[in-house]
Amino acid sequence: MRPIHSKITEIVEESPNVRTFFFDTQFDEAIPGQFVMVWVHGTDEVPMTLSGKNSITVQKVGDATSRMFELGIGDHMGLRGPFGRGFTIPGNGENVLFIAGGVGAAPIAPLADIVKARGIEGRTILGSRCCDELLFRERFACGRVDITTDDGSEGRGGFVTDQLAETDTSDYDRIYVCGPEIMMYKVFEILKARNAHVKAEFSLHRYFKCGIGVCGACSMDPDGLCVCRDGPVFNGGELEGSEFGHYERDSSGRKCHF
Amino acid sequence: MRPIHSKITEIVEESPNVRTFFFDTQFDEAIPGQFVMVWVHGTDEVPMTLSGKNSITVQKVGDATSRMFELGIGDHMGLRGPFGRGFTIPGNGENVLFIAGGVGAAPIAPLADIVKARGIEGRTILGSRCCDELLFRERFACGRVDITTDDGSEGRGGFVTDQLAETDTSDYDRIYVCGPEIMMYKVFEILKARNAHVKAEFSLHRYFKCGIGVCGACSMDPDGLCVCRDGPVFNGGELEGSEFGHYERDSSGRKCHF
Amino acid sequence: MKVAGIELKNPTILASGIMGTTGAALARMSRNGAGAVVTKSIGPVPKKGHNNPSMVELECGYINAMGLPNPSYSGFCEEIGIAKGKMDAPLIASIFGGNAAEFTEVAKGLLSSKPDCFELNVSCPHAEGYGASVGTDPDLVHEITASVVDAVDVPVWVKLTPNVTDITSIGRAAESAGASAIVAINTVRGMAIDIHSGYPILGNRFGGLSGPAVKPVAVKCVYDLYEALDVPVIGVGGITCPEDAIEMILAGASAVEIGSAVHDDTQIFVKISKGIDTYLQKYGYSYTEDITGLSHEMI
Amino acid sequence: MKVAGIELKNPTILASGIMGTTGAALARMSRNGAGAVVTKSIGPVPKKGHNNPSMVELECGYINAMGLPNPSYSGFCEEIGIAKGKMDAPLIASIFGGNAAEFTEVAKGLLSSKPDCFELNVSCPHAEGYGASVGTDPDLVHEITASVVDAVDVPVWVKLTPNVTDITSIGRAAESAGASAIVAINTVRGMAIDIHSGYPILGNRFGGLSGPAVKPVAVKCVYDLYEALDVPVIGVGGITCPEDAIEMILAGASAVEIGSAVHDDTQIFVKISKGIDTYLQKYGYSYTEDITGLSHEMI
Ligand SMILES: Cc1cc2nc3c(=O)[nH]c(=O)nc-3n(C[C@H](O)[C@H](O)[C@H](O)COP(=O)(O)OP(=O)(O)OC[C@H]3O[C@@H](n4cnc5c(N)ncnc54)[C@H](O)[C@@H]3O)c2cc1C
Ligand SMILES: Cc1cc2nc3c(=O)[nH]c(=O)nc-3n(C[C@H](O)[C@H](O)[C@H](O)COP(=O)(O)OP(=O)(O)OC[C@H]3O[C@@H](n4cnc5c(N)ncnc54)[C@H](O)[C@@H]3O)c2cc1C
Ligand SMILES: Cc1cc2nc3c(=O)[nH]c(=O)nc-3n(C[C@H](O)[C@H](O)[C@H](O)COP(=O)(O)O)c2cc1C
Ligand SMILES: Cc1cc2nc3c(=O)[nH]c(=O)nc-3n(C[C@H](O)[C@H](O)[C@H](O)COP(=O)(O)O)c2cc1C
Ligand code: FES
Ligand code: FES
Repeated sequence: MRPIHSKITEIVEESPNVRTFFFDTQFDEAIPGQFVMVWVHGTDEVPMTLSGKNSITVQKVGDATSRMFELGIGDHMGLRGPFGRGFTIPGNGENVLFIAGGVGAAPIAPLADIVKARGIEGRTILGSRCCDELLFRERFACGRVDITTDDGSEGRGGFVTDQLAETDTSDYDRIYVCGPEIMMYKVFEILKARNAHVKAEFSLHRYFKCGIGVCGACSMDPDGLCVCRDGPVFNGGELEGSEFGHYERDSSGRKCHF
Repeated sequence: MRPIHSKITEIVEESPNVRTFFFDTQFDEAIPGQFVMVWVHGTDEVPMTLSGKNSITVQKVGDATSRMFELGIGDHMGLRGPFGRGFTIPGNGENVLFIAGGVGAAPIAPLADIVKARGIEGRTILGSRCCDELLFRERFACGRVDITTDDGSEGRGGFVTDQLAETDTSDYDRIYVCGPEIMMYKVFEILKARNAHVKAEFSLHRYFKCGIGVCGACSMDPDGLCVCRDGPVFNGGELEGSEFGHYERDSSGRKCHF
Repeated sequence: MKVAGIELKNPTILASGIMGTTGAALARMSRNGAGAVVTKSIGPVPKKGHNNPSMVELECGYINAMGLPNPSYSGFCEEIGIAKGKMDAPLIASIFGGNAAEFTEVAKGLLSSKPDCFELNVSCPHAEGYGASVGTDPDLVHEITASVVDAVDVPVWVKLTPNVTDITSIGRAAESAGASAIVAINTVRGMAIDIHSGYPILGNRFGGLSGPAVKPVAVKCVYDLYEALDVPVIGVGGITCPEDAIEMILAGASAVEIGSAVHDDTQIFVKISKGIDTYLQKYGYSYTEDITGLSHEMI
Repeated sequence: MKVAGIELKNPTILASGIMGTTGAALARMSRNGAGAVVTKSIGPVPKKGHNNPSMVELECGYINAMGLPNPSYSGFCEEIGIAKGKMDAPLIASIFGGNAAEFTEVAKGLLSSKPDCFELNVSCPHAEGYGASVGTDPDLVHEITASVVDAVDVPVWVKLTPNVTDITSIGRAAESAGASAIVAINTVRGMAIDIHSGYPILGNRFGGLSGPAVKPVAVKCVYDLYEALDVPVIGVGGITCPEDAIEMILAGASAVEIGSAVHDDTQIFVKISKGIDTYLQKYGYSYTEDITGLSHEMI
């Protein structure tokens, strides 16, 4: 598919460095965890999770994201997608635990919306660096929310992993995780020690070029799975013994260790 | 579409110069009067009416048709189609008249099959040069058949037009005509004089290249209609004032008068 | 709209070799909304063309090798006269020859029928000694173009083949010889084989690809020619809908020619020219020329 | 089957630039049935490639301009080692450079990782100074090929661009310089423009067309090269099913490479090699080589 020319219909400033852009293009079939390639004309095209059927939630980090922050309502971006494998939608009787750090709340929030709409109980551990950056806390209204901030400005001071260490995960049928890779890997290790990683799903990031599973830029060791196509969501079992938590590759294909 | 590689499953010698080839490829959706482009590998591709869902009936006249006559059961030709506009299928209460000359019986016979299967009454005037060349007489079993032969070897001596001149066409709702263009044009003139040409349909021949309405090789004056696409079947009304009966074009596009 | 010396009724033009064998067919395409029509390519002597199959629809386009069938200029003058009598859209006579003298002979031979413009076919990829056989050599293209420009008093367009290492060098040769416009592209060299019989499908064994498959190739050629030349570029290749035409215009086309798409819809010209108007209105432009080459400015 | 100096497990080969960035990905494609795998093209220094969009699916194919991203030969040796450790299919190292010296430097730099063969990319249509910039000049292609052939002790294949006036002259240059096989084709120069924003879609503005749209072009190139050369031809371009592969083989290919079709099906290699076997059986042949170039005999 060619990029769909999409008009920005609304912009929500979530925090100084994070904005949600709503579009006149709606991806009704999208599954939480799936992403779109977002073309910022004249700059770059970058992957972004759908934080809703017609929205992306963007942290300003570099060229493309900074250019996005210069756009206003009525401006356009090109959207291709939805691509990739999303999260497994929980069954009606299942207990779920959400673990989200920073802008990692973006792919988890639409899952929380579903869980809430279905009346299932879903517990959340939501972390960020400081209270300003707690993303989508109001969308995790499907159950208890434990907040952690690195600087202690709200909730528990520390990391989501500190909270997780004290949480009994045996109650949960499914655990959904997204955040910086270091955080996700620590979560993975805790769960693994409890043999609970196989009921957890992690949404990964790698450098994407094609975004459609052809070029191989995003393939992971040792199985050569593509994050853009076979992921970005992987079951914890699939990640065992992989590069996850250890290294990724830059746009030239060189390894960069975390 | 690419030509469908089709195996000859049966060959019926209709007369010394006419054979029917049956194939393992069946054109179930074909309407009587529609044609296929028949590719004789290494020789040429030529248009042939479907004389049945999986058959063509070929008169040997030149390169491609002679090559076909060298082929046997188990040999292959390539078939593309069905193409073009076929005859209007008569309604159940309608009286029909078939006028066929020589190998022109090929497109008419499948119509007679339909008429017979429906139990409608259909009258036929079937002509040829001599009794050996009367094609498909047994398929016109849906009503009275008047036979004419140029040499008088069977039926009435003379042309189908002689028979037609004595036939009251006002009884018929639809008249279907196929044969050499000179014959069809004479039929057209007789019917026109009776103002009956508008209930007649004629299946025309022109030199085809593409067979799919693009190249223009088969376009007719003065409206630029393509015999391969807008025809080969035309209503008598559409042919009024046209080149029909006067000239056709050769493969270089030059006019050849009849 | 005035483009490259002639007054088009709209920016959609019937491409050469499609419904262009008779005056009646050309007039029909004009009735169907073509802003101008190009004739089948006409040469010095009558030609029957290659054996069939001469055109086959493939998975994402068409392949053809007609072999430039034509009744020669003397046989075709009458058809141009008929077409001109039946329509008011301009008629562009496509011509071919093996060298400058033949091209000029054909052009002069058709002059009496008063075509509004000539299009020089130096680009047919499957006619030995004609078309691309001459059109891959910038010097020959220069000589042919200059000779025809000299011999006629109407604009001369030159139609190029994409089957060259550098299309802009051929375009420059034609421009410097006095071409009023460059038309790009003719078909892309290609071939299809029937795997069951083992035979190449076309009577000529290979031919030229047209239709959707070649649009990205055409867009790139038009883009490059627009950048390299001062004369207008006419875009052709794979246009089947208004969006395709607009893409070609944004790449640099002043008008577009439409060929294979006539297969799916003989009313394609009306649809596309209306679609272009709708686009212009939606984005607040007045004329096609306002968006010609616009993609070059988007950086 | 032995083709051009290497022992393929079957006639389907992973094409360069597809899933070829890591040893793990190459080994995965081998598990998925590839008879051999070609690496992403590797150059003398690390390269990030062009900005995104770098690959987009179009109406009947794909357009890409990756810009030859690669970690350089020193960064890539490890990946070749990993791939070779995980699979027994042969590994073909695709390499590029701006001139003979660079090509040779890269080839030598990779030798320690023991690739089974080199494929010289003189054909990428969208990397300034590399690929087709060198591959359109027969003399340069000769020099580069000869230099690499001289420096290595494994077969050297040369991959050509279709974006030239005469691909056979380039093929002959490579053959006479000692190439063990010619691979054809790399992508066809093309471009797509987003009509709403007016921007060319690729970050590099233009790129190369692959997938179904280019198959007829590839078949024709393979057909011509088969006729012109004595060394085997490897066919690539638009193969998505067994029928496509067979068409390419009948045109003259000794084996085929498959690129874009991995998008629709990562198991494509098994499917196609099984399909070729079924065809051979059906028509009473024993080996792929029995049908290589067969269409040339059908007259
Ligand atoms: C599946 C997936 C989903 C994502 N979802 C979100 C999201 O919902 N919200 C969000 O803010 N961010 C998300 N990201 C990260 C986002 O893609 C990067 O932040 C963005 O690409 C940065 O672009 P830039 O031009 O501003 O930065 P640059 O200046 O180009 O680079 C900064 C960093 O951004 C990353 N990056 C740049 N280009 C790419 C690329 N093509 N592919 C992957 N990473 C890249 C690299 O790590 C790079 O070091 C997601 C990434 C992936 C892979
Ligand atoms: C719509 C249509 C349906 C037809 N149906 C039948 C049929 O059912 N049975 C039958 O015997 N014949 C049919 N014909 C006529 C048949 O196509 C020609 O007899 C055949 O093409 C002769 O080919 P050849 O190579 O043997 O002859 P050639 O030696 O090539 O030429 C002999 C004559 O055949 C005609 N012819 C040759 N090539 C073509 C072509 N490509 N298109 C049209 N005419 C051509 C020309 O009039 C030519 O003068 C049909 C023609 C058309 C247009
Ligand atoms: C059946 C057919 C015949 C053609 N004949 C000619 C011709 O005589 N002269 C010419 O310049 N181009 C000829 N062409 C090329 C077209 O004019 C056009 O350049 C090409 O088909 C690409 O456009 P399209 O994709 O819209 O068909 C022919 C194309 C086809 C399909
Ligand atoms: C995303 C992508 C990247 C490519 N990278 C390379 C490359 O690095 N080196 C190369 O020789 N060819 C490269 N190619 C060209 C392919 O190897 C192949 O020649 C072309 O895509 C045609 O085959 P296909 O239609 O099967 O994809 C690339 C193609 C694509 C689609
Ligand atoms: S980004 Fe190309 S395969 Fe994932
Ligand atoms: S044969 Fe080409 S239009 Fe009829």
